[in-house]
Amino acid sequence: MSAPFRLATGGRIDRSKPLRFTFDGAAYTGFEGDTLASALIAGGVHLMGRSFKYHRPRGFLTAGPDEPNALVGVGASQDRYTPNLRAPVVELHDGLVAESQNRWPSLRFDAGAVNDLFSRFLPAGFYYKTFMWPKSFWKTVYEPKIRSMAGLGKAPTAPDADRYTQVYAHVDVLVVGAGPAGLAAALAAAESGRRVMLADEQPEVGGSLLHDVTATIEGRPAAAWVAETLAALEAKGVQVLTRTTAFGYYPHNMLGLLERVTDHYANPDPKLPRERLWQVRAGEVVLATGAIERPLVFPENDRPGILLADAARAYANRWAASVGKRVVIATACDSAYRTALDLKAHGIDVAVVADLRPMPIGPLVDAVRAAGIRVEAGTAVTGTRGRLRVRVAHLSRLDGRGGAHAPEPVACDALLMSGGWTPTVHLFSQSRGKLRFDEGLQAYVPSVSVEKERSAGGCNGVFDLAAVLADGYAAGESAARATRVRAPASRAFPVDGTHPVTGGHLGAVPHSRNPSAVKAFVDFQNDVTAKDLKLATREGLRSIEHVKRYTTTGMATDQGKTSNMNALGIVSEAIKAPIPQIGLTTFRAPYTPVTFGSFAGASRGDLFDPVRKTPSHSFAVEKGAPFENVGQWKRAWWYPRPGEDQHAAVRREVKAMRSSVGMFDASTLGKIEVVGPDAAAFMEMLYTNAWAKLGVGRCRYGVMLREDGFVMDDGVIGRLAADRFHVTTTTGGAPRVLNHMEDYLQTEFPHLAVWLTSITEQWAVTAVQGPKARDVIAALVEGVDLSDAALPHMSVVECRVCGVPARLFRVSFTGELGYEINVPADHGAAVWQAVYEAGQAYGITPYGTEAMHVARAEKGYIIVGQETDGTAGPDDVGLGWAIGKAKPDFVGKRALARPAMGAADRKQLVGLLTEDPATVLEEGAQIVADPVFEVPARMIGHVTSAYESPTLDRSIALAMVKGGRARMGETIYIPMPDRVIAAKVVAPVFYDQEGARLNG
Amino acid sequence: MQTYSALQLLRRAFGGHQSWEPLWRQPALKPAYDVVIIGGGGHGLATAYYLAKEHGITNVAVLEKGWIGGGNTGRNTTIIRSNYLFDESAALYDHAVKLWDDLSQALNYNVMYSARGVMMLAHTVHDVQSAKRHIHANRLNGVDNEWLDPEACKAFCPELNISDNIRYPIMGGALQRRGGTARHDAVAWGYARAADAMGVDIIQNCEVTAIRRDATGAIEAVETTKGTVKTRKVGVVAAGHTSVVMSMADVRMPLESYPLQALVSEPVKPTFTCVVMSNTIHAYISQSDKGELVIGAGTDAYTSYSQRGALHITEHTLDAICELFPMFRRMRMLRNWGGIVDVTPDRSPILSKTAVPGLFVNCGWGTGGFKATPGSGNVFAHTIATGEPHRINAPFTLDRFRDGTLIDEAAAAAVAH
Amino acid sequence: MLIIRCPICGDRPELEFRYGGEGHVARPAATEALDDQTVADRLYMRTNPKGLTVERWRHVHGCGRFFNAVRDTVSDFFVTTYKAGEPRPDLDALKKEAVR
Amino acid sequence: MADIALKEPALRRSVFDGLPLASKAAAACALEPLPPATRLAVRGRPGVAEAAAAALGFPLPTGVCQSAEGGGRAAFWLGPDEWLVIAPEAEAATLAPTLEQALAGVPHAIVDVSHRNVALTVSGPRAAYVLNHGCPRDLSLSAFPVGTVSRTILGKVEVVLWRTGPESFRLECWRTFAEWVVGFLNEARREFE
Repeated sequence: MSAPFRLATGGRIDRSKPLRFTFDGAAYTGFEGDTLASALIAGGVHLMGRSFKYHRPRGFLTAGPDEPNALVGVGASQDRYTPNLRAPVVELHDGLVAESQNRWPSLRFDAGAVNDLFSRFLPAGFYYKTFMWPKSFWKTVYEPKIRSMAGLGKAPTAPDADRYTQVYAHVDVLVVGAGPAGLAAALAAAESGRRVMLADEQPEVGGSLLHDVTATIEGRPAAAWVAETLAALEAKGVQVLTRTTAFGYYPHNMLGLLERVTDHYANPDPKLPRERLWQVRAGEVVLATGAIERPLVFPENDRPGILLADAARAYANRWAASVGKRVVIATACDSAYRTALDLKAHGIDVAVVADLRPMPIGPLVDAVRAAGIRVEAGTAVTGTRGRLRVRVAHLSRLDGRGGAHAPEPVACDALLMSGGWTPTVHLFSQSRGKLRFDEGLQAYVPSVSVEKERSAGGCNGVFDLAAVLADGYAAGESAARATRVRAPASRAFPVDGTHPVTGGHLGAVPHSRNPSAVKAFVDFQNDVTAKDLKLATREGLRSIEHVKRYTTTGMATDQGKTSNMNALGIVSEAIKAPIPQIGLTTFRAPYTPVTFGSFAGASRGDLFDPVRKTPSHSFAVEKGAPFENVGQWKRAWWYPRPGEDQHAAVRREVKAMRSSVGMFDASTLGKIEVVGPDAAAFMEMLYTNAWAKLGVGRCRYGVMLREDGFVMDDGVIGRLAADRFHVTTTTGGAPRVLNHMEDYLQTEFPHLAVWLTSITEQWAVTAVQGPKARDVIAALVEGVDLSDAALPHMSVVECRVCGVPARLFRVSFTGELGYEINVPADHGAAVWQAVYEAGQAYGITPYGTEAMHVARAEKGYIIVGQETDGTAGPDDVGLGWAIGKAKPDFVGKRALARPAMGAADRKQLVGLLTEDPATVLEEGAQIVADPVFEVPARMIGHVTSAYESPTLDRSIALAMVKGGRARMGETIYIPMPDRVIAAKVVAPVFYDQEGARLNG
Repeated sequence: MQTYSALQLLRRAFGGHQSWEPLWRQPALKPAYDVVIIGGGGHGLATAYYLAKEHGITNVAVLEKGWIGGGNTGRNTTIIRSNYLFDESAALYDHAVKLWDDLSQALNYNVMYSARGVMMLAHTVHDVQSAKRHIHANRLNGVDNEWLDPEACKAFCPELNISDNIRYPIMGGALQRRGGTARHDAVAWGYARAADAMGVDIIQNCEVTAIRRDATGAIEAVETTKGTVKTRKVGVVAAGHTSVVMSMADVRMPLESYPLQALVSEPVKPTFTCVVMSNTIHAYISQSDKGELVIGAGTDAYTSYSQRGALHITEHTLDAICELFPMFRRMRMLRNWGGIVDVTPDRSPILSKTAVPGLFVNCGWGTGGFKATPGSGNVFAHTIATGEPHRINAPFTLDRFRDGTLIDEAAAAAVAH
Repeated sequence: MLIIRCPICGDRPELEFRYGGEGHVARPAATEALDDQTVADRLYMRTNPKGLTVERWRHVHGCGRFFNAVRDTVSDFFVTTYKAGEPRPDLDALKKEAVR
Repeated sequence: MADIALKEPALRRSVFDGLPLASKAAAACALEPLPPATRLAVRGRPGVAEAAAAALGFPLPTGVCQSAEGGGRAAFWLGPDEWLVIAPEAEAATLAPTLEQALAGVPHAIVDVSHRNVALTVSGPRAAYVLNHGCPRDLSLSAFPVGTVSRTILGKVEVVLWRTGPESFRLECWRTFAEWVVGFLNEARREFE
């Protein structure tokens, strides 16, 4: 398809590099350097999408990221499809596939447009006032309808095929924005030799200078000056990031930057990330983010072909794309006159410049008149015609009394408007800097800084090019010197071919039409009109935040970049309060939308969270063991034999372990070495038990409480020497316990000479459990008398196992004769293998965490986090014996004395035996005292652990029951959805109550 | 009160919508009130509404430092559910859910309560045990909550990634079908409009500067930026600022105020029909009526009143979302904001009288206050009106921290949202 | 991400630290002399000020030390940090510097 | 077969076995696993730093984030009373006792963590940039000069980073995190393939 609106000459496009692309299935051609918007405009396309609420036809409004209307979905396949992209910032590449949004069946004929006909019944907030009857219709009819009408693009349906990376950077000076102010600032900062980073959201630096074809700086055309300056900056080592948006200003001068790395390539290099999220810590920041042109709020100001004046100038000068053949310009600001001159120079017919101001003056105005362009002062556009493209603009002379005279229709195919400029203070405001309303500029500008930053140029309310450059340079100098004081720039930039611009308008444009019959749009995308805002104020919403939320003005994907100030103007007029009194809605991050994936970065799949594997992990893999996630650890769950399911495997593992011997990988248990002259004294404070008298070589089960008296952790602790304890913790609890210990050691007991070292990963632990355990390890252990007398239950010895240094514990979490062999982790796999081989003679059986859980439950050993839930005291779970009553103090002791901790009806650990031995209770099931109950039932406890016990050949369960220990022998009831299960309360030890099997 | 209905909308449309009355008056602060509510958020406005509606106490002022609904009410992710573990919590939150059900009709204001179903995912054996414990307890408390295996989770939420090749594969989920969302602003505005219609004065831009007590120590007046108000009863419903307000009456609170972030994506056509929460990998998500994906997570790490969060918290939230919903990886964050949530040691709220006669406090909702708004206001109004707690909020006293009778939802389930 | 000045290591990124709650909170020693209210106050009651707060941090991924900090909870700027065991500073005196 | 186990000391298996360390990106940033070493966590009251010299041949560094080297050994300052001493694997059995002797006069703690940590070299012109994908510290030569050693964060893992040259770092982490660290650094340096 040809490009009828492509200007013959000029522009920064490479006409030697044509690019083919499609929009809604139709084929077009653009050039390298084009955006999707400029290429379509060159192709004569202005109908780009449908608005959010009324589905009105919409075209381009801007040439930048502030675009509210021309949103498209881009991507040939769902795994690379992105909705809601702004056409003016989508760089063209060959083969690009774009489609319009929010229309059905087609963009030209959109069924949703019926809303526009009924718009009078859909004022702001209409949905709060209706859809309430009949009640059931909300969920079934109204809401689904509202939802299907809302939304813009379609979310992709396939997983994203691209990758994203994140990187931290540190610079002395970060300059945001590479327009004239930013370039000058970077120059100044670079000359000081500091580390400087310059970031700009556009593909090339230069900002507004890229479409200024008349200005000269230091005697050179603006574009040439930009090129030379860029070269100078790079020569000085400035890091220049293009296609990089500073989207967020976070505390302590941390800025978030999003670099778009590959979206502009037809065939991206797969090793490159699609986007790179920079987290930049800057010593000093220069904000040079420019300004945004405001639309004029006149009736029917939203038709395709109605654009901002400077956008039209940019399309013509930068991309050689003409927005029309015959344009009308409506303005309240001088800058539109530059557009008039430039378009005329391109041979475009400028029918008339209608200026709201009664008496526009100045060199630009004179130049336009001199160019023979008709200028109408004190004149407004009071209406337009044209369904899918503006055809006619109605120009009316203002009567000076808030109304307008009869309109003069002027034919045109483009209507360009300018309501003046709004400084882009988003990042400044995010930094918590204080804004002030400048009456002269009729704009909010930066006032008091909070972070180490300063604004320069347009975002600082400075608009004259020479002043902008000087302002930027001064800002760069002050940043380099890390000072708040802005000395006058030590360097001036002589400029020519440009003129200062003044003027602007906030709020609605006067007209004499029936206000309730016309739509003058403020927020284009969300279809918020001047009358919606007035309605909101009539309904008593006076805070601008209320108005915003009620009308949704400023809440669209452009976040009010083009609409907020006009909305303020209208509200200010409506409630007769000056703008500064109304305030401003908060600027929230991000400045423009940021891809979820870039926040996630590499954190996906196996990198989402570390996968911690024990040294014998591969053994379990070879045996086909499924793994259980416990914290970050992977633990072998059971070791199935061919044809075995979980139940069969676990049953076999427990039986084998009890009848002969089993082996279990206990490496994940947390381990902390507590060393120092005061080690015992420290242990006395951190654990409820007594430690001072524990003999060297002996072990003890320790209970750790939080200061509030609830059980925090437990584990077996061995004393290796007078001043050395080997502490074990639960697998998940290790980091928490170490931090808890360090906390008390450093802040409460700093006088104690003792130190804590995590040794969880130093030692691989093979637990060998069962009557034959001693026989199995005997062959592997050097120089240790393993007899019960020499190495009784609950003792520890340092020795060599399989020729490597080891800590051999005689401990049991199964109730059987048991050992835990600790060896340095790199030897873990070999020692595990050696034990496995040595055990073959006894049919040694590796067992997983499930069998371990069953075995310990048969013995009534609790698991912190399963029997306890943070509301259980030590006595509740039957650990009263482990509390050193005689001890003067330990962490949590005083809290245990609180009334509720001793209450008779506290939940206590008990065992449960179901009347039907075949019935296995469900963990988490609730317990009632009376099988007959009404909902809500009075619950007296819950099942914490429940298994089929291979050893007892019946089901067993542990439970926390109110006053449980007083209920021994009672029958309690477990209501399930389909039935009520009866069970007898018994002691929580089901096997070998006297513990005979542990000894001998 | 001007009735809202389709018919009214139609009628007034022909009048160019000129004749809609203000949602509420802009009254001047009177010198004295029977009850002063400090805090014009959802809970405070609901309290005022129920004081007037159910207890006939209409001489009430709601004092709001800024604009009503501008705190956590207008900043939260609007999740509504009642499948809490302990009887006390379940009763409180389910009381709220019952009121949510016809709140729009009661207020004649569409708060858009939408029972889309809230699914809480389990990723570990411990999650499963905890979820099952909740489900059993909920069933016996008459609260709906059902267990779904991974395939059923996928059927309920087709976007969900239930494959084994994610770091923490989904082992199932607990679904409360009555759970859902509502329109947060509408809740504040609906309660305000209805309370105002019954005579309650809603005073915005009115900051409380002091709470005065008489010789006996009882409440006698409240000083504000708009003057002094005499009153014998003050209800503090200031969410994140509760500690600050209570300190004016020399009452120390078991509270810490943390930043809580939330974010929304750009609006898209309906793609996500339910609410999904994962406490193990810390994220929750739903889609608003506007089409935005509404996403939240746990609190930031340190106490703050700055109302903004850290970038790395957003990262953790979104990496979790992208892991569960890989097709949303290309969606884009449109808006990110922070609220201030007041957190108690046991993660359960406080709805209680205090040692100061006439001073009542409603706080400590942490990250989950929005869902309780109607129930909270309802029982707190009872407490203020009668001077004694309603059966439902009786356990949620300040004294429980002294006695050790905590209601530790967090410890019991690691559920904080 | 905040920058936090570890009294030992100097300025470091927030990610290296773990927040430790309100500072200078006395531990309830195991003496029955302490009544339950006092125990509860020490366990649970917090100042939670809007403005300058005294809090604990641990440079857990650095030198490992716990230390105290004075931070403005409105701006999140730190006024000062000091080693554990050092006396609580005079906040009123610090308020003047609290600007940043 | 049991006897065999006694005759042959159990073999070591490195966590780096089978991890993808080779890469086309090596020219920009190379990952090199370091051999097993003797590692001691040394803690103690003031005085240990000087006393240690008798065993190490040099005192423990007392400056923040300082390192000291000599005789094939290195000592890292990790905290005001915390050091990590690294020596050849051959000293596994001997170093701790010698150090115990040297420190006898001062309250102290020595714990063997030889197998807890593993180490790899991250080197090349883009080494710092690659590390900065997960490390929030300023790794420029001016802020993190050669010889600096510090415990810090790499993404979701705690590491000890020792700058051994302008373009080379020794990275120590706990053994089970090595797989994640290698995967993360590979992802970060992929753009240089």
